[in-house]
This record gives sequence, C-alpha cells and structure tokens, in this order.
Amino acid sequence: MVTIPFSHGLLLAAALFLLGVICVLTRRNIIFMLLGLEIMLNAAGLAFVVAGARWGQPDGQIMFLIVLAMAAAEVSVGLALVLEWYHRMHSLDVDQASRLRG
Amino acid sequence: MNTLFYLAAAVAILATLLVITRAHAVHALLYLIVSLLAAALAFFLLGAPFAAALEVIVYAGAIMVLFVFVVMMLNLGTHSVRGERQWLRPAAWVGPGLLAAVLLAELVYVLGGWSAPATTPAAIGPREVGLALFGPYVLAVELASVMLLAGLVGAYHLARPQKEAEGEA
Amino acid sequence: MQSADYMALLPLLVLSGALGAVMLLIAIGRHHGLTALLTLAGLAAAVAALPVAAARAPIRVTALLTIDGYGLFFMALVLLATAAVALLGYAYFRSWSGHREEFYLLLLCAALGACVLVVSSHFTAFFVGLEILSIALYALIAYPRHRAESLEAGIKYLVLAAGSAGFLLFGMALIYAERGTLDFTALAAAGGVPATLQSQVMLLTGLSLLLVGVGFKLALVPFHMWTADVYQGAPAPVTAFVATVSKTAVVALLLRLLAPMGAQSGAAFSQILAVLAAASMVGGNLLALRQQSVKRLLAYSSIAHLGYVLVAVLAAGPAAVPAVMFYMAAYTLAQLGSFGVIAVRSSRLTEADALESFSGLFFRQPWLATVFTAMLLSLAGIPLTAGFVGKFYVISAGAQNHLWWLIITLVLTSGVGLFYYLRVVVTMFSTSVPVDLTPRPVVFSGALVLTISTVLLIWLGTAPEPLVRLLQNMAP
Amino acid sequence: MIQLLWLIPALPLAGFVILALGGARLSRRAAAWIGVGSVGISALLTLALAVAFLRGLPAIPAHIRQVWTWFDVAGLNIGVSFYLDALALTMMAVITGVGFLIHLYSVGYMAHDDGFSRFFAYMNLFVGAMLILVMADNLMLLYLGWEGVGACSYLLIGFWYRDPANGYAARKAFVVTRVGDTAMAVALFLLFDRLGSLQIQELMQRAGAQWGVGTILPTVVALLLLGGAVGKSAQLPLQTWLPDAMAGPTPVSALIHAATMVTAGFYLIARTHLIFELSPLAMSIVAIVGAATLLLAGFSGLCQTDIKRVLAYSTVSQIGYMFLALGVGAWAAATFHFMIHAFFKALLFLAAGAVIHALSGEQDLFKMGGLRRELPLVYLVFLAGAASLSAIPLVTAGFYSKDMIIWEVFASNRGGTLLWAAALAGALLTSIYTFRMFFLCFEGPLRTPVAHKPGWNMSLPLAVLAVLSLVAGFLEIPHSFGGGVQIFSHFIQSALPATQLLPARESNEILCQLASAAAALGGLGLVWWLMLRSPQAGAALTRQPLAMKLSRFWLNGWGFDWLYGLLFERPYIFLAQINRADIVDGCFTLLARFGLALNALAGAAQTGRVRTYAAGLTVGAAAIIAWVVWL
Repeated sequence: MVTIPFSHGLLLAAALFLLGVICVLTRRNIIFMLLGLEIMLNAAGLAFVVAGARWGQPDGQIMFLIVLAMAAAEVSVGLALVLEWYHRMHSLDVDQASRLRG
Repeated sequence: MNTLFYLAAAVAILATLLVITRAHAVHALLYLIVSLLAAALAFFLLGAPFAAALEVIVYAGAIMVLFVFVVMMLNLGTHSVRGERQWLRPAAWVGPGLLAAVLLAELVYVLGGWSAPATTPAAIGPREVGLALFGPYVLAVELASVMLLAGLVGAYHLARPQKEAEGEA
Repeated sequence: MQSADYMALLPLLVLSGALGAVMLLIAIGRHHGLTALLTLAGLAAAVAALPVAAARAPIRVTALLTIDGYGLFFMALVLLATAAVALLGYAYFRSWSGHREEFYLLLLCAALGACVLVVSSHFTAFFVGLEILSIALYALIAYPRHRAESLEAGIKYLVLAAGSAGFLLFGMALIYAERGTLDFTALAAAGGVPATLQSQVMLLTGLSLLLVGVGFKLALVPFHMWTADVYQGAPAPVTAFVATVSKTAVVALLLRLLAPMGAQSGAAFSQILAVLAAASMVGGNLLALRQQSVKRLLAYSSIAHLGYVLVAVLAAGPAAVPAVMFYMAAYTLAQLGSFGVIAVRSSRLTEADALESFSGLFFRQPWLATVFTAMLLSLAGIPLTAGFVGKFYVISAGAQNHLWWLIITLVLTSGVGLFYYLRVVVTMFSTSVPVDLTPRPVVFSGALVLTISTVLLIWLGTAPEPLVRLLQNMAP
Repeated sequence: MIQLLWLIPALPLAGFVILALGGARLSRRAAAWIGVGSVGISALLTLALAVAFLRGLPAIPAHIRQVWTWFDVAGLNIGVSFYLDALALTMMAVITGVGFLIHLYSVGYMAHDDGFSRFFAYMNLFVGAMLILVMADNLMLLYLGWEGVGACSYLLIGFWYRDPANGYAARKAFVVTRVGDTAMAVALFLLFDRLGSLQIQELMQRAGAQWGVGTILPTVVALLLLGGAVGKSAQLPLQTWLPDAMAGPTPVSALIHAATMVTAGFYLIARTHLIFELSPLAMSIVAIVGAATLLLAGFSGLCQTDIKRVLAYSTVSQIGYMFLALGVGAWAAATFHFMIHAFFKALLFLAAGAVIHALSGEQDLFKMGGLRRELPLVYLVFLAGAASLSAIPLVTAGFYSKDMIIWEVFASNRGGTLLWAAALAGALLTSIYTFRMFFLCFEGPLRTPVAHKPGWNMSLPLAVLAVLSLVAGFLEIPHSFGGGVQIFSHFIQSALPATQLLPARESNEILCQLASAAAALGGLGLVWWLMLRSPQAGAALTRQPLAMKLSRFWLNGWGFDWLYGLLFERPYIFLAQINRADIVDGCFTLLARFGLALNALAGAAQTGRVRTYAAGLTVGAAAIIAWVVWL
C-alpha cells in the first residue's frame, strides 16, 4: 500500500486527461481521436479510483466499472461509424467531415 | 511502495505522450497498452485490485483489441503514415498544448492546495466491490446492460455490410 | 428492493419490457408498421404506469433513483415526446427500404436513458442514464448511413459527447474526492458550509467540469458549436428528439442536482451560470439571424431557449421550478411541431430544411404552413401560444429573484429572435414561385402529431391554469 | 342569467369571425342574418340581463364574472373578467339596442354595396370591441377593447378605400385618437405601477385609500386619462378628426356617434370617477374642456353645408355637455344625456342617411329642400330628432336630459354661473343650427329629385328611435314638476355618486328651466323668422362682411386643422426633409449592421470542423475554472 497524498493521484489523472485532450484537439485521424477519448475516459476512471481509495469506499471502483462499460459501448459505435465513414470517403481525415457548417 | 507508484505514474504519462505523437496507429496502440498496464499497477497500489484486473482484462484486453482489429481491417498502408506525418507539424501542437497547459495549471493550483489526509487506505477487494455492485448499485448494473445493448444495436446497424440500394425505395 | 420499489419503478420496467419485446419482434421477422405499433404500445403502457408510480411517490428506490412528482412529470414529457418522435419516424421512414426497425429499438433505449436521468438522484444513475441516451443517439443521428451528412453529424456528436462526458466524469470524481459521496442529497447535506476555502474551490472546480458536460448536452454557449451541424445532419425525427427529450432530461437533472445544494445562490457558481445563460441567449439568437437552413435556424434558436430556461433555473425562487417545467413543456411542443413539419416534408435523400423550399408553402399546403406558423410564433413567445406563457413565467420567476440583467437580456434577445422567426413565416406567405410544385402527401401519423401538438400549443397558451396548478403541486 | 354575461360580447365577435372567414362565399342574405342577428340576440340578452340585474338591486349593485383566467402567475392575474353595474348596463343596453337598429338599417342602406359582408364583419367587430371596453373588469381587457374600437373606426371610416380622401380621413382619425391613446396607456401603466393591480374596482379602492384629495398623483393620472378620453370623444383639443370621419358610410357615422367610440371617453371618466374626485383640478379641467368644446362646436355647426358635418359638430357639442356634466360631478345627468343622445343622434344620422340615400348620395344642404312632401316619414322622424337635439321643452327627451345638466351645472357645488352661461348659450346655438339644417333640408322648393324611398328595414329603426327620442325622457322628470320622477338617477346611483347640490341654489330650479326652455325656443324662433318668415332679413345677415368671415372661419372648425398644420405638420415635414438621410433609421441600420457583424463573428466559429468545436469546449472549461479559481 502506498502513502502518497491523494492529490498526487488526482494530478496523475489530470495529466493523463489533458494528454487525451491534446490528442483529440491535434490529431486529424479519427482513430487517434477515438484513442484520445479513451485516454480521457480512462483518466477520469483513474480519478474515481483515487477518490474511492481516499474514502475507503467501493463506490469509486464501481464508477470506474461503469466508465469502462461506457467506454466499450462508445468505442464500438465509434469504430462502426469510422468503418462506414472510411468505406464512403476512403480517408480517415476528420477535417473532411466539415460539409455541415455555417 | 511509494516509489513504485511514482514510477508507474511516470511510465503512464510517458507512454501516453508517445501514444499521442505516433504516426503509426499500431505503434500508438501498443504504447497505449503500456500506459494502461501502468495505470493498472497504480490501481493496485491504491488498493483497488479489482479495478486493476478489469483495466488489464477489459481495457488493455478487449477494447484495445477492438482498435487493433479495426486498424487491421482498414489496412492503412505507409501512405497513411506519410499523410499523418504531414498533419503532425509542430505548429499543430501549439494551440492544444497551450490550452492543455492552462487547464493543467488550473488543476495543479486547485489540487495542490487540496489537503486530504494521506492515510494508508485499506485495500478494497473484489468482494466488497461485488457486494456493493449487486447491493445498492444493482440498478446501475441493469442499466449498464441497456447501455451496452444500445452500443450493440448501434454498432450492428452502422457497420452492417451495405447494399447498394440502401435507403432507396 | 421491495414491492413498493417495483411499483415505483413500473414505468421504467415497462419501458425495458417494451425494449425486449421490440427486439424479439425484430428477431422473429422484420415489419416496420408492427414495430412502430409495438413501440407506441410500449410507450403508452409506460405512460399508463405513471399513475401507479405516482401513487407511491415520493419514494427513494435504492440510492440511485428518486421517484417523485417532479421526476414523473418530466418522465411523462419524455415518454410523450418519444411517442411523437416514433410517429414522426414512422412517417419519415415509411417509404424507405432496408433496416428501419432498429430505429425504434434505439429510440426506446434513448427514452429509457432520459427517464433514468430525470429521476436520478445519484451520480452513478446520472452518468448511466446520460450515456444510455448518448450512445443510442450516436446511432440514431447517423441512422441514414447512406447519407454522408448523417455520418458526419454522428461522428461529430460522438467525439464531442464522449469528450464532454470525460470532463463531466472528471468533475464528478473531484466532487467525490472532496465530499466522499455520490448521492445528491448527501452531497447537499454535506455541502452546507465548506470547511475551507480550498475545499470550496475543489468542489466548485468539480461542479464547473460537470457543467461542461451538462452545458454540452444543453448546447449552452460556448459548448454549443455542435448543435447546428448535428441538427442539420440528423434525420428530422431524431433532430426533434435531440432538441426536446435529451434537453428536457438534462434540464430536469440539473435542477434536481443544483437546487438542494443551493448552488444558484453561491456567488461564483451562479455568476458562471448567469454568464452562460446570457451568452446563450445572445449567441443563439445572433447565430440564427441569417440562416438559410431552417434546421440550423431552429438549432441556434434552441441554444437561446435553453439560455432562457437557465434564467429560471438561476431564479431558484418558489416560482422557479414550475416555471422551468412549464417552459420545457412549451418548448418541447413547439420543437416537436417544427421538426415534425420538416420531417413530413422530407424525402429519402434530402431533408426539406432549405428556407426557400418553404416559399409560398401557405398556398400549397395551408394546413402545414399554419401549423408551422403556430410553432414559430410560440417559439418567438407571441401571446396566446404556450411559448408566451412559458416566457412570461420565466420572466416573473427571474423578477422575483431580481435577476434584472438577465431579464433585460432575455427581453432584448427575444426581440432579435422575433426577426428570424417572422422571416420564416413571411417566406411561407410569400407569393414567389415555389421551388417544388408537387407537395408530398402528409402521412397520417405525422399529421396526427402535428395536429395534437398544435392543439396543445394553443390550449396551453390560452388556458394554462390547469397545468400551472399541477406543476405547482408537483414541484418539490 | 348573469352567467350568460360573456355571450353578449362573444356573439358579435363570433359574427365577425364567421363573416370574416366566410367572406364572399356567404350570400348577402346569410351575411345580413349573421351580422344583424348576432347583435340582435346580444340586445335581447342584455334586456334579459337588465331584468335580472334590476331584481338584484339595491342589494347587489354590481356583479363580477371571471370568464376565463388566462394565467395567474406571481400575483398577477390576467384573464377575461366582466364587471356589470348600472353604468355598464346602461352602456351595454345602448350599444346593443341602438347598435342593433343601426345594423338593421344598414341591411337596406348597404344593400347594393360590394363589400356587404365585409361591412357587417367590421360593424360586428366594432360592437364587440365596444362591449368589451365597457364590460371589462381589468385594464388589460379595457385597453384591448379601446384599441379594438380604434382599429374598427379606422377600417370603417376608410371603408370605401378606393377613394384616397376616405383613406386620409381614416388615417387622421386613427392618428389623432392615437395621441390620446398614448396618454391613456401611460395612465394605465402608472396606475398599475403605483397601485399594483389591474382590476379596476380594486384600483379605485386602493386609489381612494392611498392617495389624498388634491395630491399630485391622482391629478396626473386623471389628466392622462382625460387625454385618452378627449381623443376618443373628440373634445378639445383633439376634436379635429370627427368631422372628417364622415367619410364612412352613414350607418358607420351613426354607430360611431351614438353607440360606440365617441362615448368611450365619457365612459372612461365615469368608470374611473373615484380618481377624478380625488383631483378637483382635473374635474375643473374636464368641465372647462366640455364647456369650451360645446360652444366651439356649436359655432362651427352653424355654418356647415354638409348635412353630416352639421351632425358631426352637434355630436362634438353634445359630448361637450356630457363632459361638462362629468366635470361638475353630475354623473347621473351625464349618463342620462349619453343615453338620450344615443337615441336622437342615431335617429338623426339614420334619417340623414335616408335623405342622402333618397338623393343618390347628395350631402350638400343647399341642394336639398322640399323633402317634406316627398319623404313624409323621414320628415316626421327628423323633426322628432331635431326637436330632441334642440331640447324643445316638455315633449322631447332631449329637454329632460339637457335641462338636467344645465340645472346641475348651475346648482352643483363644483359648478358655477360662468359654466352655466356657456351651457345656456350652447343650447341656443344647438337650436339654431339644428333647425337651420332641418329647414334647409325639408322646406322650400325641391332641388334634387328623389331616387329611392326607404324600405321597411330602414323605416322601422327610424320609427323606433323617434319614439325613444321623444318618450325616453320621462324616466327622469325634474323635482320642480310636482316632485317629478327619478327612475334613472336612482338606478344609476347604485354605481355613481349623487350630485352635490348647493342648498342656496335649489330654489331656483324652475327659473333655470325657464331660461333653458327660452334658449331652445328662442333659437327655433330666430331661425324660423330668418329663414321662413322673412328670408330677405336672413339673406341680408349672411351678406354682412363680418358674418361671411366668421362663417368661413367657423366652417373650417375654428381653423384648428390649419393651426395643427402650422404647429405640427409643417415642422414635422420640415424635420422629415432635414432627416432625408434618416438619422433614426440610420441608428437602426447601424444596430442591424452591428448584429450582423456579431453574427458573422459568432458564425466564424462554426467551421464545421470537429476539432474546432472540441477546442471551444476546452476553452469554455478552462475559462469557467479560471473564473472559479480566481474568485
């Protein structure tokens, strides 16, 4: 067992989360965007586990589980969309998805 | 033990940094698995062995495999890596990096001043989690199944092989 | 869980049962009309189960859900709006080939998520409900996958919704780390006086991140940019769903979360909410000014409407909760009717949302144009429509709490709003040569929705008293 | 019975809706049945209601019926609620009763007009709006009726819209009354703001409880209300629209002058009399406006050549009497005169209409004459109306109502000898211009051939109104006539206070009556002598240079139009010319440009790129947290 300040755990989560944000904001490849979203969600799950550990409750881990399930569902729909999109546009460039605007 | 946590944290951050900078999707995925394993270690050290196990099994195991599967299916060749390099010019990183830096600074300020007691937590094993999950949280489990069902139906509908006349009468 | 709990959960159980039944029906054999009928029957049964639940209300079912009059009202609104969307969907997809039945399955999933959202009193239920709604919506928005626009809208919604969900989760985690509970009421009980300034900052940061997620769903400025693209790309019935159910549910939840915490009275947080409200009112109305696409125009106007609602949310007086409830009901009606008009006019390949396609509509399909005019006037807040009463209610709730700046912004921006709503109305009455000369016949189910929503719109505008009384009794 | 109150305005409004929607698809017959029938049933209902109301007196002086609550939010109750008391009932009876007769008459008068159903639609709306105005229990509804009446007058005065002059007259009526409406709207806002209610009765009670007599607030409110009243009732200084409003079809003039519109101002003051009683200054101003108007209009009436314009000025003058009575606190007398005036003025207009109809649209008095033998019925009823208007003693209703006003102006504690003298002079003038018109029209040689004779549906209303103009006065016979009869004032005093008479003057009642009788008869005698007995003297008089100048001056209504043209129109046109670049519009354009610029700015963010949107999301998050952290 560790005896680190809990804020360090949360800071780790924050750092990972922001790396995920950077990934979503920077990458034009849809696959990488989805990866960035996964990083963000995982970081949020990590924050929950840290918070649960602070209070000695299982609730944090349960939220992590739910996040896990949500990430799985979201990724499956997301990848299905990507397949369909690639099938149509023959490209993974997300900036091509800008017909709708104005 | 504490050192191990910081080590895991360092590996996780480094691996994630590599994920977001790779041009090749498969490389990125492998680094992400490393990052997730490091996170799993952190979970374990924080007294959450059940979460750690699930992180490895579901995240690193299932979800990442799904990604690999799709990447393989799309069969992205070297030309896509070249295109990726073109998109990843240093200038592209400036804006998002600055934005993230601002957010990080804010969160560091908030969390840095946050004084939670650094007590040694008791580990919360699968038993406690399981009891809570099927006790007060049983509705959440049921609802999560609906959520997965929605994902399943959605993915089925969207990725189904398409007939040419789709949508036409 | 005891039998009373099951009784209180009956609407949700019925809805889940309908979900299973529709799935089985699809497995046995595909039939569009039958699937739609079964969906409607399931929704009707769920509505019929509401009084059963109301007899047990208010009741806490595990820590996750609180079934009370407030939640049941919004549940009724969600279920009825979903039924309307199902009817519109039937009209919209009727002439399509290919798989149409999953639409109803996903619609029921989304409705279930929204119903969970409006009765949740726990972060877990909040999140699960929100995600059921979101994930079903990703697929619904991209449902006509032969259209690049729909796919694009689906991808945009997915990326942004998942990202905002990440912010929301992180915020929840911070709140949990600070307070040690995920339960709204326990959170409110612990949230009376923060121990230190720093823990206050921690809590507020958590709430702010949470607000990013909520603001995304409600399309508040600056989290609004997806709105128009998604509204335009999604098939019209789904757009109606996004504009009504998903917003109604989140508004219901927001009020349930914030009201006991007294978050509206906290200086910093209420200022943020006020800024978001003002920005949404101004931004939404300005963006709609020159739109040539009616769907985009309605999307931007919906941003402004949620800004108006936020004024009542901020008011937090005794009139605030019924004001929000009434406003959402009026807004839901008008949006269903507006997108309904677009839905019944759309063809398989394109959405009938170009402003010029409405030119002279009054002379070709006078009834359709009249319905649309009524809806637009209600959205603009013209007297004798539900929208006027709702807006009046919101303003009086705001006035009770002396939110003068917000009220002035509301009134001024409503004036701007009048301009673009009337622009559409004038287009319908213009005598210039119409673009398409053959009006599409309106499918019965679509006509039914339009007629009922118009009647209700006028009824609520002329005799709102019964509903107002009901709401005052239901509000916590 | 009282439950059916809402039907009374609802029927004409329903008639309007049916006629407006049915439009040209309805046959003339159907349109006539709907248009006349709706008002007719309303009149019958009013009659039945009056019986029920009288039974309830004096125990229940007023009924309030909440018909429909629009909403009741935050202490503000807005809905349709009607208030029925003696004043409202009198107004309703006149509006529906006289209105019905005018409608019936119109079936004959408008029989060959293209806009037959449109005409009845407007007329029904007019009656409906006026009923809402007098029955309203709250200011919102009252204002709705008020504006409705204004809109209808615009539509009806400009009914024959193909002639630009008619459109001009309609616009003039609309704009001039609008000046008064603005003042009134300000008064209503002020009342709501200071007293916190929209219910009229509640407002009156609160005003009495919260405001002292002679304080500034009730004076301001009362004067603003008076502003609205003089606009609608065509009193000084806003009287200029009424003579021009003769452009509309004659039944419209009858409706405007007798039953609707111009009496709205009188009604407003009577309804809010508690506020006026709080302000002696405002009361005096009302009396002075009334006296000045009745004299001014009387002189103008002397020289008109158009039969309808004579009647128009006589209306202005008679309403002046009502205002004078209101100003001296003679509430019952004012209401009584309002009722009698409605009878004889409707009669005179309809009879004049019959003359005009008979002469194929000729309105010039000097082209008429000798109609006594051609149109005997019209001659008789016109005589009855003219006698009533001139207040010929004992046998006409007009005598009893006008005498009541003149006497109470003399004897009231708010009255005075000067006002009394003005009223008396007005009586003399009235008699002169009325019989001048009458003789010009019916005596002498026939100048224009008679084309149409009135049918039964035109004659019947004339006969009924003629009887009423003669006998309705017996409802109220002065004390000096052997104790007299006070049915009407007892009735109206359940709603309005009794006149405060000075005890020192009460003994002079019979003298006063003799004086007013002398004025009326003297005027008649003078005209008879100048026009019929020795026309040379009359002709000599009109050839006097002074008389000709005065005549021209009075013909043009004391030059008010010229004055207003000089004071308002010229500077306005001048300013408009300076403002050709349109400064105000420029401001609005600038505002619109600003809006569009902001639109472009906000729209620039709508790039369609998901990464931009995600960046927006993140910036929003960072900004919100920054706000929290640094606050």
